[in-house]
Amino acid sequence: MPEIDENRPLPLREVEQLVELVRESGVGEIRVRQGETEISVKARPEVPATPFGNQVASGTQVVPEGVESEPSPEMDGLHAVRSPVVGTFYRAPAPGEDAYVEVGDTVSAGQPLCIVEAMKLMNEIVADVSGEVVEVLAENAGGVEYDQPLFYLRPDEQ
Amino acid sequence: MPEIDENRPLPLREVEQLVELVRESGVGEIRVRQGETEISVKARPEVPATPFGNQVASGTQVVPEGVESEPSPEMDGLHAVRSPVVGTFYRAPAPGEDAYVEVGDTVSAGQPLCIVEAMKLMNEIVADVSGEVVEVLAENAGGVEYDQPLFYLRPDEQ
Amino acid sequence: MIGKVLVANRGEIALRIIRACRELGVRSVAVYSTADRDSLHHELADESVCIGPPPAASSYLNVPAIISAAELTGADAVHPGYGFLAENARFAEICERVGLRFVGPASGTIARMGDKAEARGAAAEAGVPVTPGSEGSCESVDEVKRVGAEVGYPLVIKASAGGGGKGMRVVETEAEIDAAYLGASREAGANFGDGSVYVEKYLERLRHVEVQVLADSYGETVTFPERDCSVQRRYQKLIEESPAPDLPEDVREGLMAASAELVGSLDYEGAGTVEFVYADGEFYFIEMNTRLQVEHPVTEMISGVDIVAEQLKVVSGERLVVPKDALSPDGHAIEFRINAEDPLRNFLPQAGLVEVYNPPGGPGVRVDSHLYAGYRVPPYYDSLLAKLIVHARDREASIRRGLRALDEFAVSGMETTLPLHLAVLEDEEFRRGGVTTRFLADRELESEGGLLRLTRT
Amino acid sequence: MIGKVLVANRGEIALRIIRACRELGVRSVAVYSTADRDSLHHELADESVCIGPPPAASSYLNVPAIISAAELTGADAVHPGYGFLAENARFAEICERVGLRFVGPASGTIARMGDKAEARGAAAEAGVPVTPGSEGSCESVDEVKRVGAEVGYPLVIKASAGGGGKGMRVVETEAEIDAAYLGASREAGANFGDGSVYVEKYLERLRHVEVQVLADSYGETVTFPERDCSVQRRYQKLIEESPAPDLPEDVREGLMAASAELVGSLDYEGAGTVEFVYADGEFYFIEMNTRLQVEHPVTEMISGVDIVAEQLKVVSGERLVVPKDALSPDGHAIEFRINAEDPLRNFLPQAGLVEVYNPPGGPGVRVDSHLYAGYRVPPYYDSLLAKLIVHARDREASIRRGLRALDEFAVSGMETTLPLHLAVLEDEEFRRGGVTTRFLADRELESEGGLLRLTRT
Repeated sequence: MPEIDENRPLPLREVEQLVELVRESGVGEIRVRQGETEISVKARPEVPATPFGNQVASGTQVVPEGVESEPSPEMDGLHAVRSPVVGTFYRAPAPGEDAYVEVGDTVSAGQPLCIVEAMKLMNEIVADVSGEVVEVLAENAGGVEYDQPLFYLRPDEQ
Repeated sequence: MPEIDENRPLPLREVEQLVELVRESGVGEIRVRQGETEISVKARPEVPATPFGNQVASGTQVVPEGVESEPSPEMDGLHAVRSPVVGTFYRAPAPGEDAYVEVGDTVSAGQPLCIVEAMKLMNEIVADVSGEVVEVLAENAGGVEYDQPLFYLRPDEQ
Repeated sequence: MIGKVLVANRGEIALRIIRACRELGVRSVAVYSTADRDSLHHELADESVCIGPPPAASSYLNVPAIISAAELTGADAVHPGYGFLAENARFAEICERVGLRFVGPASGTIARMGDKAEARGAAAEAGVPVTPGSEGSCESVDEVKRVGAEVGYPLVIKASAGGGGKGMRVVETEAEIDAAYLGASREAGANFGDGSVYVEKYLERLRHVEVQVLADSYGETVTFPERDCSVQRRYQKLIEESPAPDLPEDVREGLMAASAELVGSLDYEGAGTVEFVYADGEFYFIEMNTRLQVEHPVTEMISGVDIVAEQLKVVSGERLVVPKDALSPDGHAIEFRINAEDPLRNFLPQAGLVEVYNPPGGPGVRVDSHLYAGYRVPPYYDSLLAKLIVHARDREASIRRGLRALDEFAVSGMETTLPLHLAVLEDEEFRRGGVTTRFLADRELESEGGLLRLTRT
Repeated sequence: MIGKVLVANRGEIALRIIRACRELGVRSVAVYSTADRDSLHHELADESVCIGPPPAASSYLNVPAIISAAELTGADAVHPGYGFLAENARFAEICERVGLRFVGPASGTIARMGDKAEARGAAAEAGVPVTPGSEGSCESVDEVKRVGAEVGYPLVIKASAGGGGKGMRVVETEAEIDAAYLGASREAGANFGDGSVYVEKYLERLRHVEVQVLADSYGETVTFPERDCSVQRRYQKLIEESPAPDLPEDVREGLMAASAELVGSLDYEGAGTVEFVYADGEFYFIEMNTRLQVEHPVTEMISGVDIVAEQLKVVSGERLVVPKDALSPDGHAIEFRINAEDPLRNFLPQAGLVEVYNPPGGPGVRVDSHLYAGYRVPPYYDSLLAKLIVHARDREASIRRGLRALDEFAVSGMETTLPLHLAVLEDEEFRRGGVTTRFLADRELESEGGLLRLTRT
């Protein structure tokens, strides 16, 4: 094996050129190898993700109470606490009482964050990590669906 | 392992030429390897080029008389003489006479190669370049469609 | 039964004919231009022949190439579809001469009904009401003025060989006649190679109604319940339905009887359509199309009769067998022409790659289309991408089914008339039924939150 | 009319219900599992709620989640489709309790007809012929032997709570009863949580025929012309048609009358199907499905009645309005279930990316499917990808239309039962009509030049 300069920068210019070529030409894939350098650029498979309906305004996808179904994914190291059931989201144990948590609070794993009521059953949702409450994503007394993010927590550094 | 000039730029010109060739020829993939250089260009997986029918055998695509509709593209510098009309292909001016040309003959531009008869009209097809007759692609007295290659010529060096 | 049919067309109608052939066990031959190498008609036919380069004049209108293809493949018959060579009497005559059965009436009938002035004469002779106007064509400005004095203004001057609004002028007063006559005659000459014109009283608020007919070679003729094709843009039909909404029963019977009379007088064979205008309780013959029409599925849906299959049976010399109950409408059907046109940019034709194609399904929905995801719409031919036909118990239910199906119809990669159709179905006057051919001209298209909406101007 | 319907299902049937809602102006709510985020039912409904992770037990069978979703979205009614919760009496009861209208009969009726032994009793009481066998369930081996002595062998032991061939044993002689009784009872217990079984005479060469019924809350019941669903594989229907080929008129009338009698005796509401076996000129009740069936479109095609729309009207308290002529078959219809299964590898279920999807179009073709190009078939649910239904003037024409449409049907990315259907349509015995439920079991599938072919074994 020859010695390779691991510190050599990636050939990004060439990659860009190949990307351009793939896009402009309409071909499906280009691979180039020269010595230790290998670049492969593939066109995106044409298949449409969710191409349907909604030429008529009535066909909008509504999650109950207009809560967003797919918020931006966990990033910046935030952790989402998601609803394990379909139901109504309550921030406090009972009407008139204080919310379990507020933005800025520090919570520990296992601490209750809210209730999701489903068929008269009160499901206490607990924090699955310790950390700071960064955002409350659902509306009090609003509907939430399965897997819907309810809170963003910033986990404690381990 | 030979020594490699890691600084040699990627062969983008050649890539471009191959891309062009893939697009024009309609082939699915071209791979070229030479020493340490390897280039592969794939056509975009046609959201199906021709995805249809033919679950039943009857749906075969038949060009009259079973002549191939899309023979391999011009390559190796060969030049295809194509039929400008739909009709019946005759290699000779009249039954019993000699064929206009045979494989191996040298023809000059403008020289008759065959007749394609359509609606009792005899269309003389002439060579559009000078060169050697390399292959006769259609069958005598068989049907040919528009644009069907009839002969491969190897053009004279200019 | 004939054994092999050459389909001298492309697009959805070629597919329609190939499907009918398959179901009858008749072999089909597709012809295609080099622009249509990836087309479904080429794929689904039993055999296919490339007949020329993209321009229609060199391929789908290329008579020698098509006749040669028929001879090479041993076809017994040629089905011309609509458009291209479908009403070309010379082509029909050549087919007759070379022993190919032409799916349609005799070339003489095509020629006779192709001359609009002569067709008016034939209708009048058969006792069918024609719009007041000239008898045959008008040879001079004076003749036009004489007709004007007789039937009153406004008048419309039309090309005898015409169609599609070409060589046509509306005149409001006698003073306008000189210029209009000259203009119409010149335009007719330029478009059809025949400058002769005729004159009719111009009816402003009218509906376009028409009667599908089928006739066999034994003199049997059937006439189907009328279609209403009043939703048009520049003389191009966009939506067709059957039966015509809100049409008095005696008018319906009158239309069917008049059509039977005319067709009976012609020694007709095959499918055809007798077109009328209807205004103020009266109907008048305007022309006859001696071929299959784009909107034939509307009639198929309410009658259960496969019109293309019947055409093939008739050309094979079989007798028509149409059950009596097929001749009174079963429910209501509406057809929407989905064109590759941008409704917001003056219906600019679109071409290019169809990225997504997912037609609607479910009950009462029929789609006739040559599209598939990955197909490239070539820029050379007409803009019809698909026909959506819905069928339900009554007009109200058909409209709701139409809305549902249009909404589901997924086509991406180019603009289409899908949103226009949704807008028409939301229009109150259309929903009431019985709109005139001015329906679209009287409205403006507005874009509102991604949807289109029609507003009366 | 109800205002909003929650559709407690997925796939093509969810789409079917959503389409009916749209056409009636009723809002629809889809529920979906996380495996169905890209599904069409989720896309096309007016609203949608994610109800759980992929396994059906946690999503489409998750009663609390579905009831919560209905409450959150303010739905008035729940349509269960078929499968999942469609015949779950407890679910229907919960709906009743929380004030949601369940699209189907009362929970008590579901429970009663869900017990196959009890259903036999109800049929016998209504004067409907049942297969000779036990009255109610058999509590012991001795009871089975007593029935055997009475009606003769072979016998079949079936699970009272059963379906789909589970908990079922055929016994040829008395000696086999002990083992079979134990096995059936254990299997029934394991599959349905209820080990009780009943016994019937085993009919070997039989056809499966069934009658679609619709009943409103005012006591009006209509019965439609019978469907024949004899082409089955391991008790799973593959092809259904209506009317049943070659069935004597008096048998047809008997089936419809018996079904009306049974349904009349039940205080029934909504859609249901009474299933019979037919052998040697006699028919016997086997069970009643108290729900919409997969094959309902076959009846829709020959009657023009939108059964799902009628279900929604009935649950809204409207009266059934079915025209008399809908009750005699208009032409012939056949349904093909296109499953994601590999016919050449023992019908191994397939999952994954649908690369190409282009359903057939043209006259007399209906497709009910949730597929689109780019859709991923999840591995968690049943394998039905699409239903192709063809309709034509008679059975012969339907078969030819079926061949044409199956041939055009383009699905790539996985193996499907499309080629199997083509093979069945080419089978001479099937073409003659009236095959028994052993049709497929008696044949071998062979691959020949890319096509499949059935050969009698």
